[in-house]
Amino acid sequence: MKNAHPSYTLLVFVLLGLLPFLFQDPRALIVLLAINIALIAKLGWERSMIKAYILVGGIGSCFAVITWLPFTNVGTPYWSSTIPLIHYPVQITDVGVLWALGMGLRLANVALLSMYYVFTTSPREIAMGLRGIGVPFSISYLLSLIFRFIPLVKNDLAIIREAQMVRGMSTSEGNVPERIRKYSYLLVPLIFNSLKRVQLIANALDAKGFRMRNSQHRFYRSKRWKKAEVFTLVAGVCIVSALFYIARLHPDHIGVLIPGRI
Amino acid sequence: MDSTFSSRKATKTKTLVINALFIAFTLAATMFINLRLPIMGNGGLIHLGNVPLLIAAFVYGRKTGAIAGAFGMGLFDLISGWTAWAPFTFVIVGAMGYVAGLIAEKVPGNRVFVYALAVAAALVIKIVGYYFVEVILYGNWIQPFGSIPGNVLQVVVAAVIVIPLVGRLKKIVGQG
Amino acid sequence: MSVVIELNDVWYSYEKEKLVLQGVSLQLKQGEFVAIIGGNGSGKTTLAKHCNGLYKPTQGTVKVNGLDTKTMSVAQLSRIVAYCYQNPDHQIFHSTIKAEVAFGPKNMGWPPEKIEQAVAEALAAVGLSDKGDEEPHFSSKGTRQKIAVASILAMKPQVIVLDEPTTGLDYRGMQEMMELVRHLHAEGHTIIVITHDMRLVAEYAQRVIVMHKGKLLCDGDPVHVFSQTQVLAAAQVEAPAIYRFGKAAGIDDPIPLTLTAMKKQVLGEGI
Amino acid sequence: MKTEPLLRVNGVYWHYEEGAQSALADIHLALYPGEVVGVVGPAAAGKTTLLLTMSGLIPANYGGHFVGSVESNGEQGIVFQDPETQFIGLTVEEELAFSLENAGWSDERIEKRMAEVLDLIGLNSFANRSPLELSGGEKQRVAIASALSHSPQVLILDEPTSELDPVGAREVFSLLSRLKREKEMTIVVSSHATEELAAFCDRMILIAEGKIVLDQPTRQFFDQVDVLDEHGILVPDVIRLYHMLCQQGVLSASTAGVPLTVEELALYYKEARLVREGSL
Ligand SMILES: Nc1ncnc2c1ncn2[C@@H]1O[C@H](COP(=O)(O)OP(=O)(O)OP(=O)(O)O)[C@@H](O)[C@H]1O
Ligand SMILES: Nc1ncnc2c1ncn2[C@@H]1O[C@H](COP(=O)(O)OP(=O)(O)OP(=O)(O)O)[C@@H](O)[C@H]1O
Ligand SMILES: [Mg+2]
Ligand SMILES: [Mg+2]
Repeated sequence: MKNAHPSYTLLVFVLLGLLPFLFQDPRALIVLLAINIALIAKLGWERSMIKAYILVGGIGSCFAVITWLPFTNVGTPYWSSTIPLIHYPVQITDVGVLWALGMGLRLANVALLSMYYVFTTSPREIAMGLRGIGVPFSISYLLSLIFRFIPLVKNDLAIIREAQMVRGMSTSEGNVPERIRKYSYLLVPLIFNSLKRVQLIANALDAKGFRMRNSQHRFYRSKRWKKAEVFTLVAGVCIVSALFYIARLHPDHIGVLIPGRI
Repeated sequence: MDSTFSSRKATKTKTLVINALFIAFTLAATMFINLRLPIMGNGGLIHLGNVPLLIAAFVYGRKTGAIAGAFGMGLFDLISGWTAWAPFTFVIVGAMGYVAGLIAEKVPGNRVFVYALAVAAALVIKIVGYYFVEVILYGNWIQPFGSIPGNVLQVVVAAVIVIPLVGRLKKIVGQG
Repeated sequence: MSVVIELNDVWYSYEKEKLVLQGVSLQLKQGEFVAIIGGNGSGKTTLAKHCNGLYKPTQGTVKVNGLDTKTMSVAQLSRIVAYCYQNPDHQIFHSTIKAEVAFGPKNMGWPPEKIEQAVAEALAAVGLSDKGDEEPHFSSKGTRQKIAVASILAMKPQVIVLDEPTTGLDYRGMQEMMELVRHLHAEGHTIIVITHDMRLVAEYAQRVIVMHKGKLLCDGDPVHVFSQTQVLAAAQVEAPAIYRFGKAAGIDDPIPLTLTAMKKQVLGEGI
Repeated sequence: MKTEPLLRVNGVYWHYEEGAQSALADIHLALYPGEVVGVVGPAAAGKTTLLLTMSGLIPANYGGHFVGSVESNGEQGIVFQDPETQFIGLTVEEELAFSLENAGWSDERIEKRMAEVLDLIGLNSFANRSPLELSGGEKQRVAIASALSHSPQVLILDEPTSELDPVGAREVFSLLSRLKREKEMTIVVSSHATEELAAFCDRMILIAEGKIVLDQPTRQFFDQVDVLDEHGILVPDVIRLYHMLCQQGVLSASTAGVPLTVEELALYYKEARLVREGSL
């Protein structure tokens, strides 16, 4: 993907990201996850991403499974009960188990794709990609600035935390309210420092001819669309549409457990 | 050419940079600073993403508040796998920032009271907004109640942190 | 003089491949005034942060007053070794200068009278007694730097580490800051200053440590260190102007490092 | 040299919206092609404000009250104190291309210009590195290159070396000297490091409380030790020593003016010794 048109990469990931929403069945989704993992393994993992993925994607998926489990009223119940007061039935059914697993896998899939895209695409490429599909320059530039700020913010936070540790404060001790109060101690220096930076960055941008509406701006070394890319995209859109038709609109649903649900 | 004039406070570029900064804050606070509690809904995630959102709304006004919320949390949803929520988050949290900022700007009176009012309004938007979104996404009317405690807690925690600081932050911002 | 801080073959790395400290051994004695110099990224800050346990060595030991830093928390160590950050804005967060300075002592769990006294003393030491109720964020950079120093002084540490305390200050601010440090030294504190300003090193330090790529390149009194031309060149530093003048003018060894010493030497030569 | 000025500041007053008093008052100055001007002053004197005004960022980018005018016959490039923060690109190349992209240059022109600029700062092999991974001096050189990439006539630098080690600072000043020598670049630089400015600048400006106190050729400027002391400006040790030695009769005041570098003073000193020894 390194030499691809940035908009192409963006759209490929959007298409891949749509696939998990076509299926509900964990069996279909696990196949999809395997394919995605294989694809990404081929493109090359990043160490830092694996950690983040396990944390965010993993925990998210587990909670998805837990939250969904008791709320499916379709299928044969293994266990059932009612919520007191409102008398709402909760039950664990065979379809419900599959459904919950499917939702967890759906999250795992989408998280994998989106995190991979963000971790391996530079803010500049994201901006170029968005520009290429018609997003205004100011918005695409805003996005690349955000990713420029995040490491600065993280770095500042680490120093501020240390600076408070050396004055005898420990962030790990204390009950929840106390820990919340400690976060507010981080905020003031963080914002004070960042705001100083804001003026400087705005100056640096303006001094280099940056303007919000700049029709003459063009990205250096921007790529041209290749025939193969256009072809792949068109084919991809067709495949996704076909799958949508088969899985969702056709009477003999593939990978759908409960019709009418997303 | 001899000229005498007063120039505007924030240029477009500076506004852009401030917006980017607060989106980054919101995104970073949602991703990196969170307490995970065993409460249902939203993955039991008590993150601090509402803190920068409220600061943006109270200190810089409704526009920055809306942008910080919409982009910051929307991006988080997009990245972290809650992608189906992202378009809704974009609208709901954007509206939270906008309304909180609007109330803080327009309502006169005791500041702490006004901010509390603004937070309450934001909270209502959040609860109602996500309730209906989740009804659609979950396909039932009860399950979405599960995320209400989490949502309330998130906003209340953020308010507890932010409200006492707003006055000072405003002064600091004025200086910078 | 007793040894306060002892580093024994200390190695450290933030990330796997890149070694930031590579076998540093060093003893700092009670009452010394030490300057750490070296190029950007040579490991000065990392070294200093080992002295108060903020970083623990990946290999080797750091002992403070004979105790291994691995067995102590940063909070415990910060009563002995205080570290003052390069940028005061990273640590100031209270709404009054007094509250800011009282933060450290409060964390120590001292009784209120003791805290009040410590704060008053610390503010007096940096000359901000009458500004206790002001908002720290609105004061000048020089004052903010002093607030940062006061806020660690209030914890009554034995050793004070100052990371580039004069960066961004004008000449007056710099002199005030260094006179404050000299005063603290005279009161018995052990001082470690990290700086890029060789004039200050020549003027104030008793002992100079030269760092380069995570290694201790040279350690000795300023006259000795600044005569090591090759070491200095390797470590990305250069001797103060007065010394370079002495060298270029062919003044006899030992070449003085400060204006006053040079004046004495030249006049004593009695041309 | 006395052709048309590149930049002229005519009676500028400037009051920041939030400021307690005017940050600049009655500033008049003209900058001629090829001049290298140093700006010194105590903290909060208005150095940064003056440079921002010369670059046009004040009043365009700040709120406040502006009187007077700044006439410029060309573009300015500006470099700020903290190199980390001012980087916009994630690689050196992106950083250098940014202003050219904004101007809508073609790939070939950008490529050519970038090669030139990289050559100028001597960091040819760094094009694809992240500017954040470089050493302090290299970072600041990249920042300078980035300000130079759209070929401005005037280069303005605000405390470019305050966070650098002595060698990094030297790298930056030797780059500036090259620009002065080879490109006849017009440069304005503020700093607290008067020793470096003395060796480098043709002309010095002392600003205090928003007003220009001194604006003179460097040698004359540093001869006014009393004025500099009064405003808390560090008089370089070389110049102090020179005055001391003159007072004590070790040196006789030179007709060429105060020495500005270690080498100059050493030369004076050696000459004086020869004269002494010869006369004995
Ligand atoms: N938090 C960190 N994570 C990763 N690497 C780091 C971190 N802090 C410092 N380093 C690296 O460690 C090395 C030594 O850094 P250190 O800050 O100790 O240098 P220094 O001598 O204090 O430099 P300076 O004069 O610029 O302050 C550098 O190469 C730096 O890039
Ligand atoms: N954005 C701003 N808003 C309001 N006042 C400002 C702003 N920037 C600077 N000032 C004030 O204008 C005056 C001149 O400041 P300036 O930054 O130009 O000084 P300086 O000479 O560059 O100082 P330093 O040596 O600290 O860099 C100061 O009194 C300062 O407080
Ligand atoms: Mg350091
Ligand atoms: Mg300045």
